[in-house]
Amino acid sequence: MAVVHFSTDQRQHTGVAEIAIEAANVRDLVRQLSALYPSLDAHLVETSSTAVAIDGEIIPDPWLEELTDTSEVYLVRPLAGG
Amino acid sequence: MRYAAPTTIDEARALLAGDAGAIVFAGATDVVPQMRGGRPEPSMLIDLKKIDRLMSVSLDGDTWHVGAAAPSSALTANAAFAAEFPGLTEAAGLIGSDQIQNRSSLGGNLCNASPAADSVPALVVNDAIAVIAGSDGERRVPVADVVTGPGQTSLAHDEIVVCFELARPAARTSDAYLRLIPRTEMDIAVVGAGVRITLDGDGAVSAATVALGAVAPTVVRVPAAEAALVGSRLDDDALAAAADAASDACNPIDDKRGTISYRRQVAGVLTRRAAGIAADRIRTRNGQTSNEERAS
Amino acid sequence: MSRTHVTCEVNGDAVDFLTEDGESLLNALRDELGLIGAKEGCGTGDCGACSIIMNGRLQCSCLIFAPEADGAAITTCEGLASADELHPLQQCFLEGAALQCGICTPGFLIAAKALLDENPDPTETEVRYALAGNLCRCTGYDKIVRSVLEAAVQIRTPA
Amino acid sequence: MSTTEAPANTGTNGNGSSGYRWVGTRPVRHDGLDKVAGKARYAADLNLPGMLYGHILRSPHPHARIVSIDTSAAEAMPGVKAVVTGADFPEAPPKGATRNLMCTVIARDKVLYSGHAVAAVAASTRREAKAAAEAIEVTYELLPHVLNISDAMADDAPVLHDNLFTRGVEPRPTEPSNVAARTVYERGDVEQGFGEADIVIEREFSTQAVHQGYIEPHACVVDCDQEGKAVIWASSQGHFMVRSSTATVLGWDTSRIKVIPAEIGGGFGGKTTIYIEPVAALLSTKAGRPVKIVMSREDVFRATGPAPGAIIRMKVGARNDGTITTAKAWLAYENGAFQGIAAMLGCMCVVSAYTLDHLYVEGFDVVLNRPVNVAYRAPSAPAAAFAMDSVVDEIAERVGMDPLDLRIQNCPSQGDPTPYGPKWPMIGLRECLEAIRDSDHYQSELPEGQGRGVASGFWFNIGEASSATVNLNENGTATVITGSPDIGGSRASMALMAAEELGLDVHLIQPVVGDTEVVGFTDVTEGSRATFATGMAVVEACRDLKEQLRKRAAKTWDCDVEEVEWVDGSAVHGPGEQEPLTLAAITGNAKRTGGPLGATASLNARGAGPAFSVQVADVSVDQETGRVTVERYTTAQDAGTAIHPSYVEGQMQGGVVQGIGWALNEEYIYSDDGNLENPGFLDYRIPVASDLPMIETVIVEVPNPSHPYGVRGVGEVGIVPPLPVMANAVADATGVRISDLPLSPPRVLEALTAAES
Repeated sequence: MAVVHFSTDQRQHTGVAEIAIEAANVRDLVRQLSALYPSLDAHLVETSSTAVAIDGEIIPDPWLEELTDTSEVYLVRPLAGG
Repeated sequence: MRYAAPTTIDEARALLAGDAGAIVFAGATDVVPQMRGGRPEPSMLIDLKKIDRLMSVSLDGDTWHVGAAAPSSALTANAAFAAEFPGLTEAAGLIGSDQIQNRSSLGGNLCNASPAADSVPALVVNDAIAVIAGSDGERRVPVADVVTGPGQTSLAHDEIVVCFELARPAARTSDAYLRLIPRTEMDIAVVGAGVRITLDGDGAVSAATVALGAVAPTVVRVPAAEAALVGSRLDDDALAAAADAASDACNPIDDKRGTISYRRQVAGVLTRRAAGIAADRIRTRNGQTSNEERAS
Repeated sequence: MSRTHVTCEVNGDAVDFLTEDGESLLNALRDELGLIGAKEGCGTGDCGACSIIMNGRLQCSCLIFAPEADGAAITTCEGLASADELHPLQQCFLEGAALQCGICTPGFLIAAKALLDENPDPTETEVRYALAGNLCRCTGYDKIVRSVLEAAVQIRTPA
Repeated sequence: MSTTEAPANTGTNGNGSSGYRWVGTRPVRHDGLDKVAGKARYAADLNLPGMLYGHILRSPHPHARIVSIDTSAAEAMPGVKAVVTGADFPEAPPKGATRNLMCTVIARDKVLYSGHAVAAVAASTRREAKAAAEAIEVTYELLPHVLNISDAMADDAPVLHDNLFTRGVEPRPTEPSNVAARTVYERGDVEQGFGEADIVIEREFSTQAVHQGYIEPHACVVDCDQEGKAVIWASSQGHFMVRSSTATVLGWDTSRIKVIPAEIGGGFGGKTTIYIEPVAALLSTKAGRPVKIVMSREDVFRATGPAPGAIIRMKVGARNDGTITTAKAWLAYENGAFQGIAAMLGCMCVVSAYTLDHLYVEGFDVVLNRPVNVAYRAPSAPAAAFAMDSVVDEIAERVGMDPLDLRIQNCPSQGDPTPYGPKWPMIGLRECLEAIRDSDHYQSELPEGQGRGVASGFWFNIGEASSATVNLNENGTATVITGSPDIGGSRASMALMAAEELGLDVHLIQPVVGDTEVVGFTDVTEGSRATFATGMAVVEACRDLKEQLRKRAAKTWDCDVEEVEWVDGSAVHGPGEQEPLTLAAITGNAKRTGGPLGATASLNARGAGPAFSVQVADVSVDQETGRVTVERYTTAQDAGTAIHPSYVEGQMQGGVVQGIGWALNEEYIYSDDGNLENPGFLDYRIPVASDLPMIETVIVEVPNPSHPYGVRGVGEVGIVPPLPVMANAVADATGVRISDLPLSPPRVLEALTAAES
């Protein structure tokens, strides 16, 4: 199962630091998280945390990004660079 | 806005007299940035570079005449002039890039009346005289008396600085000019210090002039520093006293380029260093002379 | 604003144009003559991107009023190459990767030409000071300085 | 070129060991000739028949309500064809990124910084446009303003946006403030960590806002027709970004807009957004004529950029053996007039070059009455590195270790956790540290009277979306069309990768930057992504083409495609019964085997691969005036694989020199009344040629496994280490540690004087 790690402010909505979830892709994962933590969605929108870091890589548009049993997931803001 | 390029001083003066909104220029290295920065557009731009006398650099007897509109590069390229006024030549050669030095002039540097003008302290220590053409003919004014405040001069609207007169330096005399800028080039002086020294046959200072730029509304001549140097052999105590006197003579402001305390401190440092350079130049020159004498 | 008819020589060609009196030579070159090599980076003589050689002297064309050019001989970046051969500076800039965005390149080439015309064998320090009036924000100047030094060698010792 | 006495650039660029034929070579760039001949067309170089000149009127006040704008006098002036104000633009949403963009392009009810665009005029000449713009009468109701972080965070500070409530704070604030967001990253227990540490060092640092300083001011020409179509010629870091942003600001459908990329005269992040295109588009629509807007240098400084200033408090704990265990950081970054993510990025970067057991990083994004931040090369990382690597140097001093050895001892590698959570992929930090340690520079004795400083720097790098089309021409040449503007030699990189794939001479490949209607969507060039991501699209298209070429050869030979291999630019018959067919032979025969050959690839590039750089400098300091001179400088950077080593070195050197400028002399100086006092290159002091030595480079190549050639972006990270490198070198030279940038002569002398007394 993929493990989702929550940041300090996200924990205020999840109550836990991490959770293991069986999900095929990020869309599926986010759907399950929304069901588990109803206030998390609004928080993610509010903080523009629309990107996901999977196994160390920050992916700006991760909707269909596949997850594996060993995936390590963080919900983050997309980056900007120069 | 009209452009005019008179070929005589009288013609230029007549144009000026006939148009209260007219200005004269040589390199326009200050005029153009000021116009972009919001300075009201003049009604006429009078280009002085077509007037031969304003463009020439010549030695007439014991007096050098430096045309007010001659570009800085005309000085730096003039080996005879540079040998006699290395400090003034350096000052002219510090004004901006090569591109700027091919346009900037001593007359423009003076009449722009910036407290930070590099060539003004160097002109002042050499007792330069500004020759000014006006309605009553020409008058001769010490350079130090031309600028009355930031952006202000004692010139009437229809007066034009024609040239600078510089007496050839006495024996065993040299000058130096140093400035502090954050970069190596392209900046406006945070502090500038000009020094001219005369050494007697024994190596003691028989005459000295010291002038500072960018530390007061106008160039500052520092008699106390001069007094500290005269009679000395430029020993550490004398140099330190001159430096302190220079620092004390400052009346600077805090601005984007430097602070009051920084300007004071560095004015002393540069005065001391410039005095040392001027003295070294005399010693080296005399050393070279004697070497040449030996060779011949 | 008054307009002046200016006749001059640019890159060896006799040209003439009509200009507003307060217009910069830079704008006249670009807009009236279509010579876009000289660029405006600042308009105040601080960046050198508009460098030209007028009557043998390296200058910022943004500081020159266009009527001043009457009777003058002007070289711009466009005048460096011949029909079939680049100037050694241009060739060395290409081979030495001395340009990234390229906006400052025409100004650097002109300033470097002015230097080498006067001093065919400059030291690195002399090159750096001669080019201090030209700003480049991309390269850190390293490859520009190297390329000018290499061009100096090539000009001194033609193949 | 080995004619100079300056140290040569060394590197490990891959040509020899990699086995590549083209990748790693240094051909003359394809767009080079136009650029040295003065023929390359930047946006300001374009003139169209009937074109008007636009001029934008800007606020002289840092914070004011716009009471009224009277354009009647301006409209009546000679040559004036159109006037626009904020009222001519669609209403902006109440908050969010779209509002920020719309209100940056033109102010609505309030101006939020001196230089904020208020109105614009199009007229027949520049002079007429400027005169008319100045004749627009704007009535302002002045509001109190804030210019620095401390003032903006104060309880009684004037508030810029009455609907801005700090996020990241629970419970959510009920009063608006200038603190847009709070970001926290934590791991372990810092109090425990400090308790167990042998050494704890706590310092506060500050850096000033700086500008990207590209030499080309923003420029565009926009031609709108009567059917509502707009063609925009713009100098930008991404013309698809210009299209979408212009459409957003104007409320237009993107299909109305075509953007043609002009050459770009430097960006460094500063041209990843727009300022003038929608204004020109509206003026052009009103006037029915093309409109050109070129910013003045003064406007560039007053109204674009900058990179933010920051205040950073660091507390770091270490053991006597040099192991850094714990860090607590408090970071506040200027955001400019609208909220951004500067502090968040700073939080992610601040301790990235170190492994730590205990970590608490807290960041604050602060709005104030300055122009809104735009990215500048590795945004936020330089200030963060300045703080951390200054403290790390002090730790090395305290424990008596070589500063590079200490960094090597504490450096993360693959699998270690990043400060923001996820684990590091394969990274080349250790290799960069070792490269500097082993460099001729670091091994050389430090000249008398000088100081030496080292530091490391991190930046993420970004992938994003790219497209490429590769067409094979009938004569056996190829055209490579991408959507990434060529800022610093990327055309050459694209051509080199295509040459390698196809086995074609790089000079037979014509790289083209296509407009928004000829190539697929491509994200803005940021995050060091062009050679990585767009290069990946080029490679993918070329691989598609190679398949097609094999099939054509099979058709020609009437054999099974499995029997055909592509070797060195030719189809080779595996069983050996046929003479190889060159690419030119196949394309020349293409109509008979199925038609022209071309391929397109569009992708989301994954695996950009973090970038690290380690640098060393020797400096001398004039103890009486505080002037710092850089005597020698060497930079090592992990490029993954250097496609065109000369332009990799160029990115490294350029980044270093920008960082040196930031460290030594560059800064925004505001007057108390909120106006920028140094909006020009005279007093905004970017380094000049005579300020610098050669910048020696060591290209480290730890191939990025996510890219077909191992490319890692090289554009940004070079700017990160110079800030701490300079501070550490000055400290070594003088014995005095300065924690506020820039290290300008007055500041250095003040610190030296204070240390003496």
